[in-house]
Amino acid sequence: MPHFVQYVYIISAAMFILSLKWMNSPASSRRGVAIGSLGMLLAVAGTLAGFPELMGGLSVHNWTWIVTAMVIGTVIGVPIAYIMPMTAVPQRTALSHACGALAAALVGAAEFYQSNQMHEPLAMFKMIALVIETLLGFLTFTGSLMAMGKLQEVLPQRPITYRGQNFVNFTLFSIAGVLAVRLVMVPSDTFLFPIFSGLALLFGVLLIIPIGGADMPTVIAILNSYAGLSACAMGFALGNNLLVVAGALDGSSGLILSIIMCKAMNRSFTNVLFGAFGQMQMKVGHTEQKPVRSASPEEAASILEAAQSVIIVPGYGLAVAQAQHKIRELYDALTRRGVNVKFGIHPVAGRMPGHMNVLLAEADIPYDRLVEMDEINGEFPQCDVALVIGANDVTNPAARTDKSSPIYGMPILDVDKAHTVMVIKRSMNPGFAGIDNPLYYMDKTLMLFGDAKAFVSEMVKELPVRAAA
Amino acid sequence: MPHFVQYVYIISAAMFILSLKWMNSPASSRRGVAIGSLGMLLAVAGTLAGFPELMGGLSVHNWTWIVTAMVIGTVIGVPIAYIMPMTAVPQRTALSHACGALAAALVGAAEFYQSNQMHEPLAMFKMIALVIETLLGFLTFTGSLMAMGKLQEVLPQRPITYRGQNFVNFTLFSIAGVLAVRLVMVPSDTFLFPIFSGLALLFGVLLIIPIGGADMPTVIAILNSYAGLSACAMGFALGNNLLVVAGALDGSSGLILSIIMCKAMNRSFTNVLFGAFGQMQMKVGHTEQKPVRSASPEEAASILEAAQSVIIVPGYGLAVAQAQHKIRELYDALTRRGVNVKFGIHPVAGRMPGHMNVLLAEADIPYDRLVEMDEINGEFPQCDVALVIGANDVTNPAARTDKSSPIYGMPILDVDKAHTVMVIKRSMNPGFAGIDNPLYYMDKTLMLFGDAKAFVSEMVKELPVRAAA
Amino acid sequence: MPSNLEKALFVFMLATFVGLEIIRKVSPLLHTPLMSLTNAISAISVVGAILITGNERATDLTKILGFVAIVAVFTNIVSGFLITDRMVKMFKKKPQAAGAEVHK
Amino acid sequence: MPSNLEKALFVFMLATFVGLEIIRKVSPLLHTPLMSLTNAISAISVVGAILITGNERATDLTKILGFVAIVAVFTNIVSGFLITDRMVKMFKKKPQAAGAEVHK
Ligand SMILES: NC(=O)c1ccc[n+]([C@@H]2O[C@H](COP(=O)([O-])OP(=O)(O)OC[C@H]3O[C@@H](n4cnc5c(N)ncnc54)[C@H](OP(=O)(O)O)[C@@H]3O)[C@@H](O)[C@H]2O)c1
Ligand SMILES: NC(=O)c1ccc[n+]([C@@H]2O[C@H](COP(=O)([O-])OP(=O)(O)OC[C@H]3O[C@@H](n4cnc5c(N)ncnc54)[C@H](OP(=O)(O)O)[C@@H]3O)[C@@H](O)[C@H]2O)c1
Repeated sequence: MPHFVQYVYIISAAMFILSLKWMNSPASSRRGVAIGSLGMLLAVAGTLAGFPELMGGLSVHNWTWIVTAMVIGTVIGVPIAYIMPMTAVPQRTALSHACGALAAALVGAAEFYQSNQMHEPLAMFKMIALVIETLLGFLTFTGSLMAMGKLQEVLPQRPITYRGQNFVNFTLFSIAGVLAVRLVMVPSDTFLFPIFSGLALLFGVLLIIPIGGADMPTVIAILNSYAGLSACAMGFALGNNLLVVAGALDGSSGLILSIIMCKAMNRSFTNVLFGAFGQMQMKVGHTEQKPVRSASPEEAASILEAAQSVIIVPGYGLAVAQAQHKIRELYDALTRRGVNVKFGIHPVAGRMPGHMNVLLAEADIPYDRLVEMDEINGEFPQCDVALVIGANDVTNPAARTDKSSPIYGMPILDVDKAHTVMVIKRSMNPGFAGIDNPLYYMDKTLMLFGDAKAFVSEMVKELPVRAAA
Repeated sequence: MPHFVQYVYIISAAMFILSLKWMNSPASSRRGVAIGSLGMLLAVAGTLAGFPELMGGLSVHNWTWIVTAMVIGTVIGVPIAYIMPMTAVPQRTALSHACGALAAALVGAAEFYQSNQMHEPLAMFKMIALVIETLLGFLTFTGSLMAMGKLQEVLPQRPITYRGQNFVNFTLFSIAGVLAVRLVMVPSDTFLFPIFSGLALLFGVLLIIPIGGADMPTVIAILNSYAGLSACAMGFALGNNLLVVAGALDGSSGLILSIIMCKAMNRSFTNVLFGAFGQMQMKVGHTEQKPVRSASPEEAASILEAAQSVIIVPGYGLAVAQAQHKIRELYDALTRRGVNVKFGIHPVAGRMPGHMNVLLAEADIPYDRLVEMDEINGEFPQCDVALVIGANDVTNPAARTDKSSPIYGMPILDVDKAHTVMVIKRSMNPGFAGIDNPLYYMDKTLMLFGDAKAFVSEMVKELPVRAAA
Repeated sequence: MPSNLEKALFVFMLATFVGLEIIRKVSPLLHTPLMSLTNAISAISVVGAILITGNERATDLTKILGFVAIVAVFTNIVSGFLITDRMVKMFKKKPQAAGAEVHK
Repeated sequence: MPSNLEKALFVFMLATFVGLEIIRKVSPLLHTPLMSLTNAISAISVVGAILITGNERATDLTKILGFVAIVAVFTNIVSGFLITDRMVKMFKKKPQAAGAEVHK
């Protein structure tokens, strides 16, 4: 009998790899998504059709359960995909990690109980895989929910720390470890399993509590890795290579994204996870009032109009204000006047890697205008106006010069090298890192106070469409 | 019982991958070679130590045979590695493909006979793998020997074609195919095996005969792929993943190198393999004598001395003349005088990908002076002197302009855009493609007739070391 | 012959290499859609959920756990691929005037 | 459970992806040493040669074929790694005057 499912799985795995490979450029990315979903379709159809082969001759039972679950999943999934605004992408990502991890954990639990009830012996290797799968799954489930809550601001953003926190965490972790070993040795001790699962769930919460809300993006990438690894562990337990491959791809993606973020913030993993660095400590210090120059939308618009080249630097404030469509109008108005407009994108601008790109692309700004930090930094000295919209930390020159600054060493966008700098923000309040920005007190800097969306639309009004030639 | 050999194999495979990965820059390449050899050592030691585990409890026999063979291999291998001059690298590569492929084929044959003599049934899947292994192995063996003969010029360089060649090849191929199918169906027909092997050996010869000597580098890369695939097939037959991985790495490397070469020559695979394009057809045509300007070593040296920037373009003639050390002296003399000297390296200059780089590196020229085609082409218009040493086709402007030229469309080094062009070669004879080079008749071109090594050393004599400040 | 664990480890090692190489080359423009795409792909654990739920001898507990798992993971599949497509569709080289026809 | 063929195909598929990704990134400076390095690595078929020669029940024919195979492939291993090392050793960023001491 030819094992047709296995060939389907090989093809699916290759499709998943191609799918990610084609994300290397926007031009091929739609193809990437298409082949990824085709791979998924094949895998699901192949599993259903090849069930007898996979299960040693048994045919699929409980069709109703399976099909109903699929229908419900679809009914939930479609609206999420279409209704979710682009600014809520970080939350959605956290939510879907939670779903994926929960599924992995539940499958692990189901396998564990099923084998025990059928009195099938659980090989040690399989039991190790099951324990890892359940641990990572449950932990990632609650961890991701916490991260989502912090991002959505239903949970307090600030890091919660208390005396003895490390001791509590360590004790719980040791207990979970002992239970895990015992379960691997004596899988028939089923009563231990709920305790173990409960500890894993609790652990997810405890791990996230001491991390500040603004560090959630890095946490999400790390949880992404965990979710991938738990799918991988399921692959080990079931002897299914397709799951191993997909899990490893997911795991390495989360790892690389979190490394990129940490590098771009000049911080280490440990610092993110245990640093509890954030809003609180910094807000002292620079409270003396230094003079700044500010300007009105009319003045700002006329400066922009007179410029030959403008680099717009967007930041988290753009997402908060949902200003991307207004910025598109500004871009159009300036381009029509022959101004060369580019966007300088910092790797951690916003609250997620690639956040700014998605928002600006949503507003139909051509992606070849979105220039990465390393490339654009050489252009600031020749640039007439750098227009900073809702960005703060990623433009802070203290990162280059001030060794005592908490962001010292973080690579930044060199907006301070432009001839004129204009900054749109609502107040003199600091950004995520909670520190003051010397940029604002420079002679060449004009502060444009106001909500990003409102301010930009005022400026656009000053730049009316003139009759095209 | 822990299957320790299997873990050794996993580690070896990872080491092989890292080894190739670290070839991405000269700085890490020595580390790459080191970890690759460590991986090999581990695999060999692991196989010997873990023999009982791999062979279901049997311990290693015939130690004398194995150890003697290893000693002989080492005794042959060491001198080859140290005595072989760098200019003979293409031949050595061909020879080692021959060795590797022969080994794969012999192991395949041995397995086939062994199983038959022991009356062990050969599973169809295993038999298919064995047939592919032997076919590719024997074919690559004779093919690589032929390629080596052509490179070493012991065999005629020109393509040998005869009427009905395709028919003969096709018939032989069909017979081999039928035998292969029969062997897979009825492995006990041992008398067919020698016939099948003989056909494979013959086939390697017949495939290479119609290909010109100068196309051998591409052929070698393709044979590299085949050798890899035959090691892969051995991995399938033995159920050994390490062999599958190493073979796949080798196979993809050969594939990519041959694609790079074909692209850089603007030719297709089919054209290389069946084109029989080469010296013969072209040599007609441009026989009328057009005037060229030539110069003496003294004149050339004074022009170089007066230049601010010089780009040296080396080609196959450098390898023939072994002029790399003299070129190093020229480089030193000019650099000392403040001339900015770079090297423009065409991807298929010479007779092997990367050929020029190895030769120039041998002469201790720093590798950051060796610039790839795409990068250097922008610099020719600002360059005072382009000095072409033993290169021809890769500088032929007809590839850009003359649609009727056989090399039309091949990307070239734009030496004709430099202010002055000087070309060192022995005569007005054409290069590998057998066509005339309009570059030589341009007003700004000076021909420097002579052997590359002799001519360059004359020039160096004109540039004596002056007392340094 | 290597055991299942060893074979899976081999596959894991290779897949991790593939993942690291490929993800490193993903355009930074697309890091946000990349996250939702890998998320959708790792919902391949639906295979495990189907196998456990569809088993003839599945206990009620197994069926319930499997049911929830399939719902959760199918939500991810559907919303993950759709939202990724929605995102990457937005990346355009030349902006098109809304509603204008495209001529070449 | 997948058969050996299917498992080997899976590994082959992954290894080919790894190979294509990694080789494409090899510096063009090093294409010549790359060829000799991959050649040395594919001499891993020595494993097969050892297994067949060292078998207790190996016939004389097997022993002879295996012997020749080991000689051939060991030549490749030894000369391949050594010559590659000889080549890559030559690639230096800063030239050193022969015989001169290096000061910093
Ligand atoms: N992207 C990632 O993956 C990631 C991950 C983890 C951490 N981070 C961190 O997040 C920070 C991102 O830097 P960033 O420069 O983009 O943002 P930021 O430093 O957090 O600053 C955002 C600024 O936008 C302004 N703002 C907020 N709402 C606004 C509105 N409606 N209109 C106008 N302005 C508004 C705020 O000033 P006002 O309150 O005065 O308006 C604030 O100073 C970095 O420190 C980075 O390390 C990013
Ligand atoms: N590198 C690869 O991987 C590869 C693979 C396949 C094919 N090829 C082909 O090989 C060619 C390489 O181009 P190329 O420009 O390097 O070489 P070429 O076009 O073959 O020209 C070499 C020139 O060197 C001169 N020469 C030979 N011996 C010399 C000596 N001792 N001193 C001085 N000059 C000498 C010859 O002219 P005289 O006889 O007048 O001296 C000849 O014109 C291309 O056509 C390419 O397609 C390369």
